Amino acid sequence: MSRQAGRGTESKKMNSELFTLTYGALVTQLCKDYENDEDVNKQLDKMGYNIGVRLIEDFLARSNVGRCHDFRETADVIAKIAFKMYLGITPSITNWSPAGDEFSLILENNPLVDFVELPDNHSSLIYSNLLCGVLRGALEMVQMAVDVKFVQDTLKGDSVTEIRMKFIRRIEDNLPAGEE
Amino acid sequence: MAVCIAVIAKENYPLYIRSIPTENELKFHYTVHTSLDVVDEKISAMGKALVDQRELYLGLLYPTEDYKVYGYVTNSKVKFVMVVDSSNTALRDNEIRSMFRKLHNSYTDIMCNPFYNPGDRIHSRAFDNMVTSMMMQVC
Amino acid sequence: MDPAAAAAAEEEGGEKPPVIYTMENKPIVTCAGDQNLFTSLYPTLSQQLPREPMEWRRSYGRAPKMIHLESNFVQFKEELLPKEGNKALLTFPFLHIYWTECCDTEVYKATVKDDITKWQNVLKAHSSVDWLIVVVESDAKKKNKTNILPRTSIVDKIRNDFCNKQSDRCVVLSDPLKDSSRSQESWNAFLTKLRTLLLMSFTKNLGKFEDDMRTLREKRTEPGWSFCEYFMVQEELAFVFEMLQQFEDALVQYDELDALFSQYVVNFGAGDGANWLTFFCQPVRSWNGLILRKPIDMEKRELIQNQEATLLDLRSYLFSRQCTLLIFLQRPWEVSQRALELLHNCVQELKLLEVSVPPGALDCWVFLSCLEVLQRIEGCCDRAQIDANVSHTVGLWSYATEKLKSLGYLCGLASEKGPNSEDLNRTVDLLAGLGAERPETANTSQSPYKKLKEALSSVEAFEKHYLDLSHATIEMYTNIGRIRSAKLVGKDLAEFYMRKKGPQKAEVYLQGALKTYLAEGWALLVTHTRKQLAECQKQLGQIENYLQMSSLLASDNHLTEDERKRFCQEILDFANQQAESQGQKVILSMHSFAQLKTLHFDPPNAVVHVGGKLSVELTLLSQMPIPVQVDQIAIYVHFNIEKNSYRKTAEWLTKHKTSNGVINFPNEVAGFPLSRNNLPALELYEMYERSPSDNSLNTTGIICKNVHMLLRRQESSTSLDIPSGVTLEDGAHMLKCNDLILEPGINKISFKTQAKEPGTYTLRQLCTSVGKVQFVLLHIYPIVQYDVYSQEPQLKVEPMTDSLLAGIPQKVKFTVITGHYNMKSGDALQLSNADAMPALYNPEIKAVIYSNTREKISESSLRIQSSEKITSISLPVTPAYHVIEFELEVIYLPSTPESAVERENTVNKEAHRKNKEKQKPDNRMATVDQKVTIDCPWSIYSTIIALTFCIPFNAKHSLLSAGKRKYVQVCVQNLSELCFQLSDNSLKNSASCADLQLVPLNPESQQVIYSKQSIFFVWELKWTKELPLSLQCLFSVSFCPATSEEQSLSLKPFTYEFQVENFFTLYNVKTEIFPPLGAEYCKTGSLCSLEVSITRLADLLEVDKDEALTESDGYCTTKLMYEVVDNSSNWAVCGKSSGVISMPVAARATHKVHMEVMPLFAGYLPFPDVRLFKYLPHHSAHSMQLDADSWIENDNLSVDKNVDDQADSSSIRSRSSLHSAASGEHKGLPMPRLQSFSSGQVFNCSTGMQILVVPSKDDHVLEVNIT
Amino acid sequence: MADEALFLLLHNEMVAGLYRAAEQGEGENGRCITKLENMGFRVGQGLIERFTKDTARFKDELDIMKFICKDFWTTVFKKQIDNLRTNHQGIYVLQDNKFRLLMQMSAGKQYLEHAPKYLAFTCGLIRGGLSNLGIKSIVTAEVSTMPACKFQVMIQKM
Repeated sequence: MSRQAGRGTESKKMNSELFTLTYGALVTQLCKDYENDEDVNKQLDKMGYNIGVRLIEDFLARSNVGRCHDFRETADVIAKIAFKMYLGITPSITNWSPAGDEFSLILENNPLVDFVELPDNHSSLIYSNLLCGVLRGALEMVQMAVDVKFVQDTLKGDSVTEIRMKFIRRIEDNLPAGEE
Repeated sequence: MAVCIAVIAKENYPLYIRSIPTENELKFHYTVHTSLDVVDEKISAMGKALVDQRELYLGLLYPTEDYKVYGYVTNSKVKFVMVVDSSNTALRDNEIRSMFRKLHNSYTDIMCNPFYNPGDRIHSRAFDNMVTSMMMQVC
Repeated sequence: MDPAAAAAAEEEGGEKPPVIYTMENKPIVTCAGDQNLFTSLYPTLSQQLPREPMEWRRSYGRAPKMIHLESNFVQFKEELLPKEGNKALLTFPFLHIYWTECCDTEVYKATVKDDITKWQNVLKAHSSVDWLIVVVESDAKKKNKTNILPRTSIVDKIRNDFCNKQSDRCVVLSDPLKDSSRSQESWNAFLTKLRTLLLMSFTKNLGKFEDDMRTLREKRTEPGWSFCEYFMVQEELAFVFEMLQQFEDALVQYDELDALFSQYVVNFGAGDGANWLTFFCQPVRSWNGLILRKPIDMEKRELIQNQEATLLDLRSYLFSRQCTLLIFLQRPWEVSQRALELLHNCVQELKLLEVSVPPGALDCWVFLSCLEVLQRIEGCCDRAQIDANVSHTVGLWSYATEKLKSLGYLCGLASEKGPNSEDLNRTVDLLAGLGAERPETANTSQSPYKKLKEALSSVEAFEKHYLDLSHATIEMYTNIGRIRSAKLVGKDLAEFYMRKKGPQKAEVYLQGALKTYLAEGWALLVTHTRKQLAECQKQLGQIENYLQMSSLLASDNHLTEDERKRFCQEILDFANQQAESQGQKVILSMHSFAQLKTLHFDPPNAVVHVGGKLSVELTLLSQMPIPVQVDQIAIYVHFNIEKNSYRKTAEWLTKHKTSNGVINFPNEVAGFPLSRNNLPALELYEMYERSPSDNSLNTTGIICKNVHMLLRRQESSTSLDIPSGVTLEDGAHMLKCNDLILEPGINKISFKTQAKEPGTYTLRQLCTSVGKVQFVLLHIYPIVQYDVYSQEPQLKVEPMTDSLLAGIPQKVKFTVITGHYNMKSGDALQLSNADAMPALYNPEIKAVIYSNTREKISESSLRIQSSEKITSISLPVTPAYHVIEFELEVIYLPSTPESAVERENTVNKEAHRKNKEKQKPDNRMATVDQKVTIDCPWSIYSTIIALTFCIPFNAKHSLLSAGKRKYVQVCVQNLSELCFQLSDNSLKNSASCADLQLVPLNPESQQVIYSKQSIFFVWELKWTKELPLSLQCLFSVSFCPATSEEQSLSLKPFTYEFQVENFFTLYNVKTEIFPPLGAEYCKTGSLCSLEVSITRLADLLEVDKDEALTESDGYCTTKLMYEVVDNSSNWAVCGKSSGVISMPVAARATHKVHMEVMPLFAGYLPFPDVRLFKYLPHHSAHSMQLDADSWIENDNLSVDKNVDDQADSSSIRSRSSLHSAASGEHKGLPMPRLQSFSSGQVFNCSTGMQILVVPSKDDHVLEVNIT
Repeated sequence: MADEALFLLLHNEMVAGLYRAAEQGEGENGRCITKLENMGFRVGQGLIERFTKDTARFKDELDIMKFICKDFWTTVFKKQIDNLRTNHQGIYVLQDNKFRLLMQMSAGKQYLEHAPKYLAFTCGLIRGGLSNLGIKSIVTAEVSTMPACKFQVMIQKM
């Protein structure tokens, strides 16, 4: 499977700076369009979500990952395949909640924030919030309602970037097309 | 070891200029500004040169009694000027080169910071630290 | 060197070192043996030797060179041979030649052989192997000899006596003085040999020398090692190369020495000093610059040789040699460049070695050296070359200038009041250090030495020289485009002038520099230069400029707080001085003093009515470091009246004008090159290009709409210096604000004004007055305006809904715009009542009062009194330019049937017609315009307002018959959008005739009629005796909006009046169709018989009384015409389709007509239609009042007289239609006429009947047709 | 190394997002085009700075345009510009027969009216790149059959 995923991605590799810079341009544009950071965060999450619901199809098509049996497996797929495939990084999975319904993705380096230096007047901006939206959107397409948020961010001076994911419930109704 | 490092915009106004605090800042501003004369000269000369000669490093712009002034110009016509103490004779050309490369890389990162507005004065911790390191660094 | 010289050399042979003039030097070759012989050959030899070049292959992989050899032939002496360990190369004999022309064996044996042997031994003793024996043969000599041996024998003897194995060391030169080919050959052979041996010797000996030198250099770490000694050795090598014209190699030697020395100095700086270096650390006592005019400066060389040289001596000597060689190599520009490096370097080295140097000494040395180098170069280049290479020399020029300047300052020559005693002493010392001028420059007028001496001699002399140099330098810099450098030199000059209290000279340079720095945005330089300029302007007494500059500096955050305060204080002091020149004020540009950030209007839309209050709030960012007491801030306002433009009317202004209220001003960044952001933004839009043919998209893309703007070249000549000639417009209109304090940073200042004349007011300039100083913002941009308007009072009455419906109470909105009129108590609107439209008084009506900008002000209840004639609404007390709004309920009542409704109905009908023409659906509501006359308190004239009401219903009636029984049907259609409840409908016969009953067949209960719905009501007419020809009926139904619960009683019902005429049935028409005899059914294509029976139902009646009636002895008949028409063309009528019959006027009289018809189709076919007309004979009078329909019939008859004609009806119709066009002529001619019965007089009891027709076998085709 | 799919989705969402915002009031869509173009501009500036970090100094304008068509385009869209034309008067036409950002939409004229918003960003990209190399320009675009499209560069003589 990973092999196939590998082959799938080879052809699709591209200059990561283009992506990083484009994302940067988007964020700053939003900062111009909306007066306060909270709105920007919301907007980013929303856009991420829209990307996520489309991305999942690409993902399922290229990495023939089957249906995940539990949240832990999902976590693995996200970290080891999805992140690798799309951002070329492999975050580590940590701090499982005892209930096993909550975990953290630790990103040593986050390609979105290469070059970024947050100005002081954007202290409450969650720069990479798009990622949360993407994860949320993608998982929703495979019947998983999750809550995703940044709890640490190197941009804010934390040593690592940490994304916290919490499983909320299975969505039983309306299977979207293109699902398994 | 560099006593003054400056980044100068296409339009020749300073984007960033810092000199070692012990020295009189104004003097360096004058030195760097004047050095632009030679930079212009070299660039226009360079234009006619062959491809392999069109390198970004401009070499020694001019020596003064106390300082040596070196220059470098990016393809985006941004100039780096570095002032080195003349007494610091140990410093070799290729070391200067590598320092300019470091500057250039660091500047490129600045340009890629979405919150930086190209053409504005540079205010960046990362850049400051890099410059400081070049001023501390003993050769 | 001729033999004489050789002799000379011989005499002074013992002394050393020999004087060296490198250029004259040639490699030494000794000559032994027959001196006279040699002397005779010398001229040829010395001239032949250099003729041909020879390739010199060299050791250490150095590139081979072609060399023209020359040499210096001296008589052989033992002393010439170097002793062991001799380092001299110039004096080294590279080759030894023995000359003989002996041709006599005896003589050879006796003398020559011993002589050669002695010579050889000496050579061996000095282990010198570079020798050659030349045997010269001449026939002349042989002549007088008797015992002749073969020539060769002597040579052979010598060869085997001396040259074992290297026989080539002995060569023959035959008849050298003859001009024969033979002698030529031998010469060539000899010369080649000579050259080869010389080069071999060079290679060998130089190689050896270099090896020794290298080993010596390796020893340099050893304690005893001396740089100077080594210097001498390597220079020896350099000399030799120079001697051989190998300047490159020579230069290399000096460069190596240079590098070596520099390295030592650096190491010394790094800590490990070599003891020999200490020689060079002796304090500097003489600083008489470089000397480049002699190829070798022997004095300095000796100093080095004797290890007494100072660092400067060494450097000077070294450079002078490098210079010489570079000039031999035609590289003068390298000289200048190296010189600059050298000078800088020496200064550094002295610092590094901590050599004590008297103040100014170095400056002298550098100054002299610069000029020396420049003069040396000028000495060997022509003007053109020099001008072309200014960029190489200008550095030296400015360096010299710089140094002279510092000397001048040092010696107090640049001060206002010349040098003081101590300055003079210093000068003397400095001059002493120069020593005496050197002989070689002594007689050149412009020698550096003289220049310096003179420059230091007096204030004036110094100024002259300094200015000359400066100007020269500036000019050069400018010529090669190094403007910045030029400006910098200019600034030094300015400083100098300032010290000399010559500000007027300084100013231009400072201004020039400032311009450059501003244009390129170098803040610190700008600040610094401004400070200097300020001082300069102060001295020049340019008050305005000085104050402006001070304000710039006071607002400059590159200065310390105190400095800024100082400059600010300068302004304030001037502003507050009670000078007698009270009159004229100083006007300065404001941008440095304070910046206009925002401007805020109240009312926010910046629109006020005459007399209204307007307030403007400015946000000023004061750039001064301290609070400033301001006497007045004024806004100069420009007023203009734009009367006849709609955009200035109250309506437009109050409604449309944008009401953001806050104007933001771009903050101009001082001292920043605007070139960056002077481009207007691109105006990009999506582009859709459709194909002209079909409208489909052809091309899409993105276009830029302001290309022309962008492609225009912007010259960014945005100089930020003070706008000259700041002037104030004389503002008749001004907004003022007095006595306030501008705190540093943000200040809010508000202005209040009362609007006077209507028009547009533009805020043009802003002026802050501080004592005598006024800071002016010349143009307030973006443009800021406010508008003042005046307005007539006005009354508007408009329905709340889009259309008013008649008959139900509805709200009407009254809007009173007070305009310039003040509503006093007692002011009221007087509505003259129209009884068709009473105003319904509702006690809890409230009037709302708004400001003209639609803000709600208050609410007050209205008093309304209605007399039968007038309703008066007393308005609340309201100031001018307000709006009073209230709603009044009115109802429109169609008062009397005739008046309103009928009229309207007819109107309505016409409406219908029109609509039909316009092909519009017939659902237009009838409308009534109801006029109301209102008297307004502000005007003597009364306002007339028309309200338009729509009648929600539209009624139609129709008469229905069933045999003799009669029914009236009324159809009511609801045209409005609302839905109503209909109740107690009724139909009355207005002309009361007792025995007529209208029996309603309708549900009693209420009915709801929805929008656009129609409802039908039916009544049966019942009567006993004969009835009048026409009945007047009045239909009425009461209605109320289905929504509204409360059944408001006041509602009048909807009425509809109509009349029915001749409704009594006279004839009954019955039609029957029979299949052909024997057939069960009618068949398509086969004839059937049609029987029409017409039956009279009543005896003679009023209605029958007309021309159709013929009476004879009480027995009446009337003429009728029948016609069988089949519009659906199912039937083909065969034979007469129409005919005239005379009918007895008596009940139950019947007339039957038979004819044949053929069904064209199978299936249930409707019966053909049978029509009945009155047939009036032609002799009748009044043929005029005929209605359109019968006219055509008539016409058609008139065309073909005999109606009995066999033509089938269709053909008739066709003809009629054909001729109806021309019908006009026939109008009114007396001829038979047809008159149709009014509906209901004829009852066709078989309408709608059908008969089954079966298809005939054979016409299959027809079959197909139908289905 | 990021993945292309992600970039394409991001770009699409940028377009969609902006137009969505525009519908909800703020700014008519003329602004949208401009915003996209501005974003592209900024990205172009950054990219060119990186891409030219280690290249020799350019000889002239044409030299630069070639760089844009070859190296720049290849790094960004993984193919070269198919055809570059110029009138030597400061106008250049760059033709890409398979423009990456139009590839997702079906070829031909079907979605032609949507094309412009997918070109704006790239127009900016080019303009930004050039401006950072000291060439002020105006870049417009044109499509008649997708996925082929033309970019026209008008150089502003300084």
